[in-house]
Amino acid sequence: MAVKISTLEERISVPAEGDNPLNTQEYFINMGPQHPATHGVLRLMLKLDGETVREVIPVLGYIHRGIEKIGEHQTYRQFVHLTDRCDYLSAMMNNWAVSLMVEKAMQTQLNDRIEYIRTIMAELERIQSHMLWWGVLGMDLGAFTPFLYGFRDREMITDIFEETIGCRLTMNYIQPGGLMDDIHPNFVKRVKDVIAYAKPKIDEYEELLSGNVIIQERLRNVGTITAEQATSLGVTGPVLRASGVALDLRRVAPYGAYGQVDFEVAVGSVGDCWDRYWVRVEEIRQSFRIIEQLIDNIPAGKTMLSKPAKKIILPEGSHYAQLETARGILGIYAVSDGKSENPVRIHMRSPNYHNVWSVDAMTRNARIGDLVANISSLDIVVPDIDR
Amino acid sequence: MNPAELTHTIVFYGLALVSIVAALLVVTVKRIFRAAVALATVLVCGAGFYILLDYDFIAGIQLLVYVGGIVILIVFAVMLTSSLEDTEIRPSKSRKALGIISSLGFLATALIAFQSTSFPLSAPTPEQPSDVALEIGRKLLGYGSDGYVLPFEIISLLLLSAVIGAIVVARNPLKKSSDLSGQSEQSDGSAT
Amino acid sequence: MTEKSPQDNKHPEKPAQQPSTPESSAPKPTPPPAPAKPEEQVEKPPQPPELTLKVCAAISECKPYSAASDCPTVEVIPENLVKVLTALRDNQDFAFSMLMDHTAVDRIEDGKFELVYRLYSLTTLSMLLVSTKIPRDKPIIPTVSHLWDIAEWQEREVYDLFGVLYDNHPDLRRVFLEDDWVGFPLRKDYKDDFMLTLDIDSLRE
Amino acid sequence: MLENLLTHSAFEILTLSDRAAQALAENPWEAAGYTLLALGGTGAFLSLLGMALIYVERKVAAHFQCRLGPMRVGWHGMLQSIADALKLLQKEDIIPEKADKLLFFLAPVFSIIATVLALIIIPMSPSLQVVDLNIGVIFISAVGGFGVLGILLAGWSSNNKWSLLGAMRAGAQFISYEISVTLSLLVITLLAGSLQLSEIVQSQQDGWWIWRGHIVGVVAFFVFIISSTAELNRPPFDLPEAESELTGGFHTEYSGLRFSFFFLAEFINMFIASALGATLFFGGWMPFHIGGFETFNSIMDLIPPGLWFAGKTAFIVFLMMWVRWTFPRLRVDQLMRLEWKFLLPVGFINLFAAATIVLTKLYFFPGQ
Repeated sequence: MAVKISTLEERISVPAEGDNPLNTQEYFINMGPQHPATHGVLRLMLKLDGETVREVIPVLGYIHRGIEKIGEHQTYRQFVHLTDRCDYLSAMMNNWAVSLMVEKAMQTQLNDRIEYIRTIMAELERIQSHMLWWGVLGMDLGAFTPFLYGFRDREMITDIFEETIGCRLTMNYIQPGGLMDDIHPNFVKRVKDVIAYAKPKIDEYEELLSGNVIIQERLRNVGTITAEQATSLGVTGPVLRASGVALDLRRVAPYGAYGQVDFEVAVGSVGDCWDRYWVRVEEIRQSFRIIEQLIDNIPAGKTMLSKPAKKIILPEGSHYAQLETARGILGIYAVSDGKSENPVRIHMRSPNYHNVWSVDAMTRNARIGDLVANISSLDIVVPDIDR
Repeated sequence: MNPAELTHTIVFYGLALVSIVAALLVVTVKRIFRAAVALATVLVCGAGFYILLDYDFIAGIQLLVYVGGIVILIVFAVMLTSSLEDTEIRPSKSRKALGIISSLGFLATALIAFQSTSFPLSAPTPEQPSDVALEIGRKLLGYGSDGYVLPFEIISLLLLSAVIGAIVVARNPLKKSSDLSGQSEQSDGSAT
Repeated sequence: MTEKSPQDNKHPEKPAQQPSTPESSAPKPTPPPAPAKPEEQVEKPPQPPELTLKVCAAISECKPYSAASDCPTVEVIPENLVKVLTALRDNQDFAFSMLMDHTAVDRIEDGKFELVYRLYSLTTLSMLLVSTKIPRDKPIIPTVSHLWDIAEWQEREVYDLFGVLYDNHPDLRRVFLEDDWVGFPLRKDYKDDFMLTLDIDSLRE
Repeated sequence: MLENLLTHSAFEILTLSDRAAQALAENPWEAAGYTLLALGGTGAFLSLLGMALIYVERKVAAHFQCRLGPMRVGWHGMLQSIADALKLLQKEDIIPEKADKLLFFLAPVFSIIATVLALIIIPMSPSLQVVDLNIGVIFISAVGGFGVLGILLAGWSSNNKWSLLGAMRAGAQFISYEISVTLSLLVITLLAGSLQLSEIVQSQQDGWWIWRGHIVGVVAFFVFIISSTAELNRPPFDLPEAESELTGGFHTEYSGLRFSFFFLAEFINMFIASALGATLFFGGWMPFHIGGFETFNSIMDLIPPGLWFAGKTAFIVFLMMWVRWTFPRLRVDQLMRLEWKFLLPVGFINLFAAATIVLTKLYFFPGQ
């Protein structure tokens, strides 16, 4: 068996032109790593035929920090602090995934207060993440105004986070065995204020963007992936649900307080950008609904297990836990030798890494403008792709 | 010579100089894109001459059709052609000889024509230029002895067939590529 | 499971695949007073989980995983990998239509790489881990990228970080590191010039 | 002379070029003075207007987005544009190594020249016009080609594929939408019976064409606004720049002074398009008149024509800004479809309708 290892250079060498002199020349062009539409340092090699995109080759690694390697030299509690800077828009959900894995392995029982607060925080974060995405989608499609609207409303939620946690983006609040600290006394009131303020804003968003004929033209039947394609491509989260697969871990494998609340899972049917768009907008509404059900009933109790263990040593064997972040399923896979505080191997099943590859299937033979819409509708966060 | 005539003369020679230099550049410059720009300059100078002769309408049409249309199309075609930017055009010897012969022939024809035509020095004062446009319109669409509607229609037929031919030629490769890739080509009316 | 669409969504609602029963695939810490849904606790370490037994019964090439794992796990030898995974994907009883994750573990003490394939079924909502071990000095395994599209890139990641070679892979190429990078960083014996070694004495000087 | 510029007794038309031509026979120095005044005036007007428009655009955008916009430099940020201009002038002038340096240098010059050429024939008030060409409408269309030539050169000479794509888009877009602009200009030409801008203004003494030409006028106005927005490369038709697609398109590689040329040209072109729209459809500096209502008309005449012109132009400028900060961008094939499958047929039908209306005199006040 001889395995052929290719390089990027070979990959992008343009084959000789065909015999038809009217055939235009295909050429490769770099989109990124510094490009306004790639949301960070994602680099795409585009094979273009004029305006038509023949192939998209994502080139990753510009923000690869070797978090999995670093994780092998850290305790689980330390590793939590690395995860929040992967998918920085789902920072707490990343923390939660590690905590979930540890708690599952240690068979820790948590009280309801912890679960409720975790759930509320995660949903707040989902809302702010989707709001940011909503604004950025507008900007990618050439409308700058939604960007500022999205940011304005997101600010109110980050203010709440700041009050309780002390920071606004890369938050470390959820820890194995509980929470870093109790919620701020103002927390409940402010969350209610935000719900009262932001819920009508969703309708305003719909008026500004969703009803716009150009947005409809730009999103409908653009970047369609069927349910079969989506499952085979391993996409998760809103992208998968937009294709008609109702896989939402909050519903099919409830964790936290999700088993106790009533909400609907938004599912699309066509799998185009428009479905991905409204699935997320609908998720904002459903997240508000979840928070509304929980916010008044946060039970009393401790926010940390009575005595946090000094050392967390997981039992020998492999452990896995997964949850639904704003972008899809985040899984934490850890292999422990049962002796050391450090994992033998820790691996993050990153939703963005799995989602980003579908951009090629979505964009073949579409225009550059569609490519931008597709990237935007995938809602990728590059540090989570590279880890 | 009164100041008005003086300005007139100065402007004329200025334009003439610029257009001769630019015309030489069109044929001598190696990079085809620069040649296109020089060509645009020549055409603009042509418009300038028309304005000096008070033929404002012709000048406007010259700018509209040649600079706004033809030069842009040439530039566009240059952009679409692949890798012309670096190739220096080095014609073969026989081609050079042919070129010299044909340009000499053209020069001779022009000189003979110049010699055999008597240029009336006291040209009749041009009509009110806005009426010129009116008159051109009348002639172009008029029939009878002084009308040009027949040639006008023939030219439009020719252009129509050229446009349809261009669309047919341009469509073929598109079809093939959309057959190869299962996804349907999005229809567009992009410039053909 | 409910779906909701805005009124102007022109597409008829027909989810292609829809999970029906909210069975717990990832057992979770259930809060003690949980009135909504009593969850069955999965706690039987010595006996392999039911799914493992079912898979092993249906596909003879599999055997239960020898080491400890918190999820149903089967073990196969590398030669049978493609066959087993194809069967698991196409068998209607299992229908593991999603390759949720694929990664490797460097078992340096055994001189092996353990490759794990995490399959997920959208019909039964169950998860299965397929594990196979290949020697560290000859890390070649057939690709499964023809079964699941995503496997192409998951395998590229494993190649990039572990140096596992995938036979018949359409585009085996580094994914995070540059093409001329030497070595495979997630191997336990990986060393390079930039790695931080904690030599405090030299730092003090 | 100053009185002449400000008053408008009987709407006497006297452009700077006319004055220069008249003076040339008697006193060449006076003619030279007028020429200098025209050149300097245009230059000063261009830069001041450009800065003002940039300030206004930023303020309008800010208020659409629920924020304040520039507030620090001067009262409500009035001097922000000057600060920006100074910053742009000080910036390092970068020319890409493999660029065609001559063309790279020429491209912004082409753009700004086209803008100046278009600016000089706009009649801003009866005596505030530099040249009054009798082929004004054709001239405006013709010099537009110059501007797009600048964009094409910029895209080509940068030696950057994104720039080239932007330039190609600009070229295709300009050639396509130029047809619609011309078709809507022709409607007014038909109604007014002249190509000369000042005569078109004069022809609206009994009312502006947008209501005198009723349906035809309104349709032509909308076709004009849409297609001239496209020609100006303003959102939702900003595909040649398309920041999120082409990273800035044709001006990706430009910086400093050269970039400011493009920037200035873009904003002045917006003014020119608005002024042209105001001139053709809203009567330019002509006050709001209704044929036959002499008293009403004379009351309207109390407002100076310069103000009328400025007000109408400002209205269209605001319209364009409003559209820009509301709509997302079209895709390149949708852009072409809009032109070739919608605007072009509408424009042709409208032109036929206009011809019919002119022949049957079915528009309002056909008396003159």
